[in-house]
Amino acid sequence: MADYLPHTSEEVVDMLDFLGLSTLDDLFAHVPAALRLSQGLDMTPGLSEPDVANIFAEYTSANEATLAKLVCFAGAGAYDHEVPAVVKMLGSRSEFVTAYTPYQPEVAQGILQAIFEYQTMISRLSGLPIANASLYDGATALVEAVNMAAGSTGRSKLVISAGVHPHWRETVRTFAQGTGHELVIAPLVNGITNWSAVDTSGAAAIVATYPNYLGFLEDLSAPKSLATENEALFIVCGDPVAAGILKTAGQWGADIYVGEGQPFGTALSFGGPYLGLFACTEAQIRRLPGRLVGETVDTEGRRAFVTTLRAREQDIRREKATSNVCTNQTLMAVTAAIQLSYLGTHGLRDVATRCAQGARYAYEQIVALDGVSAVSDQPFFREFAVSTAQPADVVLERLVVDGFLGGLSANSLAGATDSSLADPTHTLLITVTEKRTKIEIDTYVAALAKAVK
Amino acid sequence: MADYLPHTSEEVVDMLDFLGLSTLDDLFAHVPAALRLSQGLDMTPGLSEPDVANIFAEYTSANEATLAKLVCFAGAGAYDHEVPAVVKMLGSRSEFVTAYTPYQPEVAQGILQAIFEYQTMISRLSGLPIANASLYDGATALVEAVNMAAGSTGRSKLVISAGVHPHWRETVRTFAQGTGHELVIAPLVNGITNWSAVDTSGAAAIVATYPNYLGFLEDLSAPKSLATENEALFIVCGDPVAAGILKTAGQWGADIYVGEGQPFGTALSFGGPYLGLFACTEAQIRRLPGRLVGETVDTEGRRAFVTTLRAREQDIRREKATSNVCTNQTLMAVTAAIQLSYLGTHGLRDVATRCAQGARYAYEQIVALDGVSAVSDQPFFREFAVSTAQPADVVLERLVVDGFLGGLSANSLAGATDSSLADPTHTLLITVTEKRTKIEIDTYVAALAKAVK
Amino acid sequence: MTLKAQPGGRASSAPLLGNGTEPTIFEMSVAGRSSHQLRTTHVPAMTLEELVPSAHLNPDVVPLAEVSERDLVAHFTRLSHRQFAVDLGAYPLGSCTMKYNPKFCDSVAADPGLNSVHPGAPAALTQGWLRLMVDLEEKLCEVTGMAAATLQPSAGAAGELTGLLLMRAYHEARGDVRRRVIIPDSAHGTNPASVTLGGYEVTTIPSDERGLVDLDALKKVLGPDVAGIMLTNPNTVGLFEEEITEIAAAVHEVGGLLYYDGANLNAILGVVRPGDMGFDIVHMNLHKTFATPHGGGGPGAGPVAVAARLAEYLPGPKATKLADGTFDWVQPANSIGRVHGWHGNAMVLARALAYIDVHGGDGLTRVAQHAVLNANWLRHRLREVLPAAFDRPCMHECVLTASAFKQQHSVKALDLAKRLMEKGFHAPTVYFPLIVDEALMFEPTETESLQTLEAMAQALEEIAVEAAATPELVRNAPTATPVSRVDEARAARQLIPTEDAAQR
Amino acid sequence: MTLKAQPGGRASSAPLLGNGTEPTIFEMSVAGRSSHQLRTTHVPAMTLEELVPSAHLNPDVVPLAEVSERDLVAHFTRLSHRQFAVDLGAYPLGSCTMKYNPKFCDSVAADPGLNSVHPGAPAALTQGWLRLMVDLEEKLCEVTGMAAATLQPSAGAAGELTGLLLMRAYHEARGDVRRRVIIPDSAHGTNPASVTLGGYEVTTIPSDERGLVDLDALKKVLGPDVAGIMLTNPNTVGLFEEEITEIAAAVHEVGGLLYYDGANLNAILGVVRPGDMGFDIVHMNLHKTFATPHGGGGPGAGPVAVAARLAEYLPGPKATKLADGTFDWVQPANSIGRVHGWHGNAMVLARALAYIDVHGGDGLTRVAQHAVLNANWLRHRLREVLPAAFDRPCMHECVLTASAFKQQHSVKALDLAKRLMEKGFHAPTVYFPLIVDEALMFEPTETESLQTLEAMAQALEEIAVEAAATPELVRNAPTATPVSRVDEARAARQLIPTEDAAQR
Ligand SMILES: Cc1ncc(COP(=O)(O)O)c(C=O)c1O
Ligand SMILES: Cc1ncc(COP(=O)(O)O)c(C=O)c1O
Repeated sequence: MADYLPHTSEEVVDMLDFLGLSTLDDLFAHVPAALRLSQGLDMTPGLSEPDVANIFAEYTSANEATLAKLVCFAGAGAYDHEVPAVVKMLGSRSEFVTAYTPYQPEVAQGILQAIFEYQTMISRLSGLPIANASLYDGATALVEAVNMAAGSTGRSKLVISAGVHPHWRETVRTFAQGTGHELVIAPLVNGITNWSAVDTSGAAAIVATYPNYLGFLEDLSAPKSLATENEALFIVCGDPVAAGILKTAGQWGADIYVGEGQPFGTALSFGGPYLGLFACTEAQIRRLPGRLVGETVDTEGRRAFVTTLRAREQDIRREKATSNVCTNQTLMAVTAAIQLSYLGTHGLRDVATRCAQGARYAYEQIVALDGVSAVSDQPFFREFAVSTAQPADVVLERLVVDGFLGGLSANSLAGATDSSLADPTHTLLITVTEKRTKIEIDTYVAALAKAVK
Repeated sequence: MADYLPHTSEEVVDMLDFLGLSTLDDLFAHVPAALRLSQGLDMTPGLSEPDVANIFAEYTSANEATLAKLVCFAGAGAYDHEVPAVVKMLGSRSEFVTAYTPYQPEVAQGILQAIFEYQTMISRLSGLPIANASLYDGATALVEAVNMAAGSTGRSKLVISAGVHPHWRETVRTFAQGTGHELVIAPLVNGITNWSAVDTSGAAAIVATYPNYLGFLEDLSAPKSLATENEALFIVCGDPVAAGILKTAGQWGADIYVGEGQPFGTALSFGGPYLGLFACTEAQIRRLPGRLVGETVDTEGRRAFVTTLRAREQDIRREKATSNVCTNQTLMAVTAAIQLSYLGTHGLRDVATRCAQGARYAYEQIVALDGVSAVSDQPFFREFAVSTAQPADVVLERLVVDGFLGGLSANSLAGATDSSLADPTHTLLITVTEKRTKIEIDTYVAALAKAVK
Repeated sequence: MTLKAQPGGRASSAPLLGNGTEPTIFEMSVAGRSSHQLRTTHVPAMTLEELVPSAHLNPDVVPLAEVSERDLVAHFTRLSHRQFAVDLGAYPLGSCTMKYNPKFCDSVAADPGLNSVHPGAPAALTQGWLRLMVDLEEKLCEVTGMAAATLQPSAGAAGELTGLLLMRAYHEARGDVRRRVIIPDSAHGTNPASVTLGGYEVTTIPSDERGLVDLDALKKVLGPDVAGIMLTNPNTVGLFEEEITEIAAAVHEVGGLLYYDGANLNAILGVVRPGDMGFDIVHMNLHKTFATPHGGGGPGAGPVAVAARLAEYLPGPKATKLADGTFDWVQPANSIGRVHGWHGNAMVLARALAYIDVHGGDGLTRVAQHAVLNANWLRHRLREVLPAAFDRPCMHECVLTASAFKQQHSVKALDLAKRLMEKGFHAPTVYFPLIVDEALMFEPTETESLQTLEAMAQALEEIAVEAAATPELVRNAPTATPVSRVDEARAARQLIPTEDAAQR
Repeated sequence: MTLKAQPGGRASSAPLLGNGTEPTIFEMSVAGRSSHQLRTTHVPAMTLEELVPSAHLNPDVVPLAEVSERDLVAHFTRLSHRQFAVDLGAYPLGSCTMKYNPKFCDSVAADPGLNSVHPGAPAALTQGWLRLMVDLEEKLCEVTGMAAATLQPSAGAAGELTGLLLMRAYHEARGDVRRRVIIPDSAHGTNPASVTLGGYEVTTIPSDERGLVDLDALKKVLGPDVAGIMLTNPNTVGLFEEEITEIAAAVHEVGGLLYYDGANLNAILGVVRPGDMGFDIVHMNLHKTFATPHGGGGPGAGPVAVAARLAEYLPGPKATKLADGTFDWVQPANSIGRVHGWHGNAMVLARALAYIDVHGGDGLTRVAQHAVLNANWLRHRLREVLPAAFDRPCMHECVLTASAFKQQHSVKALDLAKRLMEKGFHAPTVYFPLIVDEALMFEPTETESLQTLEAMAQALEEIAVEAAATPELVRNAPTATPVSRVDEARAARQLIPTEDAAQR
C-alpha cells in the first residue's frame, strides 16, 4: 500500500464533517449504486517504490537491444546520436518537466522563451519562416501537413513518394479514413522516386522526402516543379540532422516541412516520446496546427512571450478547427533547443559531416562483401539500404551474437510486399551516426561478412 | 582537445591587446623563466567527454563490489540504506550543488534555511541543543570533539573505548600528533567496553560509542558516571539511525555527540563524501567547530537565516582558532535534511525497527551454524560480530561467488592484532539494513553455512 | 572589439535578483564559440564534396546559437526560474489534473534498460518492453472496464481521433453509413475538432440547468445516422452524469457508440468504470490521471481502450502475449492502422505503469476519493466568495463563477486568476467550459493538502475584498511576477514567431 | 479542525511570485502525514521490546517533519529558488574559483559502478576504484611537480593540517625538534589555524609594498627552529611571488620545508609547478581548481602531494599499483596514519579526474591562461573605478580597494558588493585578505565570457555613480533579493540555531 496523499485520517474526517458527510463513499452517493464497483479494482494491491523497481528490473533485463548490450547500426527515423550530460540535466529541470501548457504567460516565460528559441531554430533548419511549438512525432506531423495542404487547396488527393518512411505513409493512410484523402504513392526506382509513374494532376500536395527511408538523397527539383505545375503544396519530409550540411526544405522550395526531431537530444526511448517538427510558409499561417509562441511586451514594455494566434486553436474553433492537437511535445522541443544550442552552428555541421563520413566508410566496405549488393547508386547521408543474399532478418539475428543491432530489415518497416522494393525481405537498412567509431564499423563489417554468407 | 572556455581566438587577441600584450604567455612574463614549464605537462592531451566516459567505463567494470553485482551485508559505518528517487532529485538541484558557502545571506537563503532545518534535526536526534552545519565525516568529527573537550577542560588525556570504530580511533591518533593529546584505549570484554581497566583520572574526555563497531549496545551509564566523576566531557559516537528507536546521546548524558550521517541519503560512494554529525551542549558553543546557521530577520523584519558566531571561525581567529574547518559537507547535510523529511518521525522509526528486526532474524540463524560462534551475548542494533572457524577473509571470498558482499572482517578494519578482540582475523561483522529481504537473508545464511566450513 | 553579445554569466534575469528579462540564446551567441565535444572515432575524414554531390550541399551554413557550455547552462537554468510548475506550488488548473508527479516514475524512465532501446529492434530483443506494454494494457482495461486497448496515441486529442476512427471502422464494417456525432455544449474543444477530422458532423446538445446532459434533448437528436456520442463523465463542469445508464441505452438503441473522454478519469478510479456505465470507447490522458509530468505542454499519452466488439479495429501492431509465453507484435484483424510513428510515447507509458503499480487497485481508489474530497471541500469552503456554477456535489473539480464580480466591480474571472498567481498559486482554468459565465475551474487534485486548500481559499477571500476596495489592483495583476500582464493582442497583431522575425 | 500547519502547495515564497518567506519544513508538518515507503521484506516483525532491552529504548519518539512527498518537493524546490549558484550567473568570489562545473563530471559520479561500492569491500573487488585513485594521484603529482600524494583529506583545510603533520613527522624522524611555522600576513585564516592544530607556533611576516613576501623580513625570522613556511603562489592578493626561488632557498637553508596552499593553483596549471618552485608539500582544492561543485559549502577534497623524501609519511592506506599490475592498499612506511574515515571524498576525486582527463595537459594550461587573462582584463577595465590594491599584473584574481568610496561617500566595500548582487552578479570576496583596506577580491575564472566581464564592469561603474549620487541606495542594498540585508548582529546576539530554540 503506497500513495502520495497528504491527508491524515483525522483530516479526512474533519473534511467530510465540513461537508456533512460521514464516509468517503458518501462523496459518490449521487453515482448510481448499480454502477459502483463493490469490490474495487481487480488489481494487485499497492507496492512500495522499491518493490516496483524490482518489477521494472525484470522488464529491463528482458530487453536485449539496449545500447549497453548491442552496438547500434539501426536508424530509420530513430537515431543513436550523442546526448551529452549537460543536455539531459537541463532538460530534466523540474520547472520544465512539471509545468503545464503555458496558458498563463506571466508565470511561464521559461517555457515560452525556450519554445520561441526552438521555433527560431526549426525555422532556420527548415529554411521556412514559421515553425510551430511541436507536434507529436514525424509521422503525425506529416498528417497535419497533408491536412493543411488539403485545407489550403480544397483538394483531397495526396501524391506521396514511396520513399517516405513506411510508418509515416501508414499513419497518413489511417487518418485519411476520417478526412477522406486519396493517397497516390509514387514508386521508387533505383532507390529514388519515380514521379512520372503517377498522375499528379489535381493533387493537394506532393510529398517528397530527403533523404528517403532507404537513406538515399533525391533531387527535389522534380517534385517541386510538379507541385508548382499543379498548384499543389510541396511538402518535404526531411531529416533535420541533414540540414547541418544539405540543402534545407526551404531551399528546395517546400511550402511545408515536417521532420522527426528525436535526434536533437531525445533518447531512442523505444520510439517515443519523440518530436514532430513542423514549419511552413507565411501563406499557411492561419492553418498552422499546434501552438505558436510569439514575442510581445508586458505592461511595462518588457519583452515577453506568449502563445498566439489562439483564435486558430481547436479549443476556440471547435468543429471548425483544422487540427485537434492540444498537448504536444513541449519538453522534447525544449530539449531540442538545448541540444541545438549545445551543438551550435559548427557542432551540427560536424555531427552531420561525421554521419556522412561514417556511413560512406561503412558503405564502401559493405557493398564489397560477398553476399551484399547495392540497392542504388544514389548518394546518401547517414544510412543506406543494401541487398543481402540471406534474408535480412537472418543476417540481423546472426549479428546480435557478435554484439550488434546491425540495422533494420526493410520488411520489418514496410512489410514483405512493399511496392517500392524488389525484395524487402532481402533489404537491409544500415545507419551510421557520429557515435560509431572506425573500430566499431570495422568489426561490424567483419561480422556482417560472416552473417550474409 | 576539449575544454569549457568561452573565448574565441579573436576575443583573446582583443583582450591581450587591451592589456598591451601580444601572447597568452606574456601574461606570465613576471614568472621567472627558469621556473616555467617549457614543454607543458606530461599528460595525455584533452579528450572529449564521450572518450573519457569510455575510460570511466573501464573503472566501473573493474569494480566487482557494486550493489548491482553483490547483495550487501557490509556496514561498519557505511550502510546500504534506501535512497528514494525524490531525495536524489532534490539533492542534486543545481542551485544547491553549484553554490558556495553562504557568505552572502541575501542570495543564499536556500542553503541557509536547509542547514537550519538540518541543525534542528540533528539536534533532536542527538538530544542536544546545538548542532553545527556539518563536518567532513564521523572520524574527523570525533577529532573535533576531542579537541573541544581538551580545550574546554584544559587537559589532554582522552579515554576512548576500543569499541569506537578503528578508523575513527586511528584518525584521532593521527591528529593527536599535532595537538599532543594522549590516548588511552579502554578494551572490550564480551564485546563491550571494560572501562574499569583504564585510569580515567585527569581525562579531558570519555569517548563511548553506541552501538560499538562490533554492533553491540553498551550501557552508557558507566562511562557517563566516570566522566562526571572526573569532570571530563562525555562524548558519544552514535549511529544516527539508531536514534529512531534507541536512547539519544543526550538522554545518556552526553556533552558532545558525533556521528556518521551517510545513512541519511548519501550513497556508499566508496567512503566519501560522507557527513560528519556534531552536536553539543550550550556550554560548549563558543568552541563549536565548523559553521552554525542562526535565525534572524532582514531589514524589513522578514525571517532570514545567516551563518553566525563567525567570531569563532578560523578565518577571523586565525592561530587562536580551535578548529580549521572551512569547506564542510553542506550538500550532504542538505541531503540529510531532505532524507529525514522524507522519512519523517515514523519513517525513521520504521527504518530503525526494520534494521533491528533483520539483524536479529539473521543473527539467530547465523550463530546456530556450524563453524560460527557468538562473540558476545549483548544486544545489538543493525549489525553484529561473530567468530568464524575459517578466517573471515576466506569466508568473504567464498560468499562473493554466491553473490554476496558478506560483511567485513574485523582485521580489515582494526588490523590483525587489535587489542579489543581475541582474534580479529576470525571475526566477521555482519550488517542488515531495512533493504534486506527475508529471501536475501535466508540465501545468505545458506551460503554462509557452506562458506564457514 | 565588439561586445554586443549578452553576458551569459549575468543573472539579472533570474527572479532571484529582480525581474529583468533574459536575453535569447541568440543574443548571447558569439561566432566561433562552442560547447560541443565529439568522441574520437578515427573514421577517415572525407570532405563534404567527396561525400555528397554539390547539388545537395547547402551553400550556406544554417546559423544556430554559439555559446559556451557555461552560458548554455546559465541561460536555461535562469529560464527555469521564470517558470511556475507543480514542483513549486499548487496548480489547480481545472481539467488538467496537475497532481504531483512522483520522482520515482521519472527514475524508471531514466533507466537505459528502457530508454536506450531502438523501437525497430526485433521483438525477440525487446521482450521486456513488449511485456511492459501488455501489462499496462491489461491494467488500463481493468481501470476502464474495457476489453482491449491501444497504447499508440500520443495525447488525449490523438486518442479522441483514434476513437472516432474506430467508431467509423466499426460502423463501416457493418455497411452502416452514419453521419453525425453528438457532443454536449460543455465539451472540451478537442472533441468537436476530432469529430470533424474523423469525418463526422457535430451535433451539439445543450446542458440542462443541472449542468448535465439533457436526456430529452439528446433523445431528440438521436437517430440512425448517429455514429455515436462523446462524453466526459464526470463532465467538464465536474459533475457526474447521473443518467448515464439511460443515456447509454438511448444511444445504443439507435446503434450508436459511446465515446468516453478520459480527461476526468481521476475522479472515478476504482469507484465506477466507463465500461460499466456503457461506454464503448475510452481514451485516457496518462499525463493527467496517471501523473506523468506534463512537460510544459507535453509529452502525454492517450491510450484508447475499447469494448470487445471493437478490439479487432484497434491500431497495430500491438504488443501481444503469445501462447508460448513470449511476446510479439500482432496486427488486429481489421486494424485501422498506425496512429503513431512507432509504438506510442513509450517512456510516458512506462512512467504510468510505475504509478499504477505503486498505487495498486486500493491506492487508485484512494486517489479518486481524495481528489473528490478536496474539490468538494474547496467548493464548499468558497461558497460565499465564488459560488459554484451548479450547486450540487462535484467530483474532482468545481466550476465557480465570477459573474458577480464582473457585474459589481468590473473585475473579470481572468483578473481574479491573475491576482491569485501573486498570492502563490497557479491560476485555475478560466473561461472553460464555455457554458459557464466567467468560469473559474478549480481542480485541486488529491495531492494538495488541506492546509494548501485553506491558504488558497483565504487568498481568494482576500482578493474578493480587494476586488471591491481596490479593483485596479486586481485588474492590473500580476506585477510581482517575472513579467507583468502580457500584451496578447499585440502578439497576434504583430506576429513575431522567431528571432529572425524580431530582427526584421 | 486545526489548520496551523503551513501550506506546502503555496509558492508565495518562491521569488517567481514575489519574495515572501518560505515556512520551515517543521511548520509544514502535520502529525501522521508521511512520504516514506519501505520495500516488502517479509522479515518477521518482532517488537522493539523483544529486540532490545528496555534500558536502551527511547521512551519518546524523536520528532521529525511529517510532510507529504509533494510538500517535500515543493519546499526544497522553492528553497532552491532562493539560492544563487554558478549555474545561475557569474560568481566572482575571490579565492574560491567558482568556475563552471561540467555536468559530465556529475554524470560520472552518478554511476552506480562507482557510487554503490562499499568502502570496506576487499581490494580484489574494487580494482576499478583503486586504479582510479592511482591514476588521479599520478596526474595530481604531474600537475604539482611532486612525487606522491594522499587523496584522503576532505577539503583544503584538512589538507593543510595533513601537510603540517607530514612536516612534523619529517622533522621528528630526523630527531629535529622545531617550533615555528612562518606565514605571511596575507594568508587565509585556515593557515594559522592549521599550524596551531599541527602543534606549531605561527610566526607572521608582513607583506611588502608590492604585496609580496618581504624576503628580508623572512630571512630575519628564519632559524633552526623553523619547521617550515606556508605560502600560496600566486598569493592571496593574486600576485605571483617572483622571488619564490630565493624564498625556497632561504627556508631550505635552515632546514625548513615549504608548504604550498593550493587554493590558487588554477592560475598556474601547466605554466609553473609548485615542485619546480621548491615546495615540498602541496595541497590542492579539487573543488576549486578541478571544478568539482562546491555544494553550498562542501563537499570538497584536499589531496596533498609531497616531494619524494616525504612520501613515506603520507597518510595510509594508499591505493597502490603492485608489480603484477593489480592494485592494493599499502601503508607508507612511516605513515602519519589516517586523516579520513575511509579513503577520502571518493566521488569528488572521480569528478576531478574526469575534469582532468577531458582537459588533458593542453586544456589545463589553457584554463590557467584564460583565468589569468580574465582577471587582468577585469582589473585593467576597472582601473578608474576601483583601483587594484597593488598596481601590477595579477594572476587569476585581483584585489581591488574601495577605500576611496569609504572616505568620500561612507560607502563600504560590503555595500558595493551587496549592490552588485542586485545587478545580477554574485558579490566578490570582501575584506579578504586582511592586509588590504576595504578589499574587493574578484576571481572571474576562465569560464566567464568577455561579455560577462564587460557587463560586470559596467554594473560596477553604475554603482560608482550611485555611490556618489545616492549613497543610501547602495548602503541599503540589496532589496530586490529574496530577503533584504540580513541582521547578522542579531543572529549572534540572540542565538537561534534550531527550530526548537526559535520556539522557546
Ligand atoms: C476534457 C478534455 N478533453 C480532451 C483534452 C485533450 O487532451 P490532450 O491535451 O492530452 O490532447 C483535454 C486536455 O486539456 C481535456 O481537458
Ligand atoms: C587561500 C585559501 N587557503 C585555504 C582554504 C581552505 O580550503 P577549504 O575551504 O577547502 O578547506 C581556502 C578556502 O577558501 C583558501 O581560499
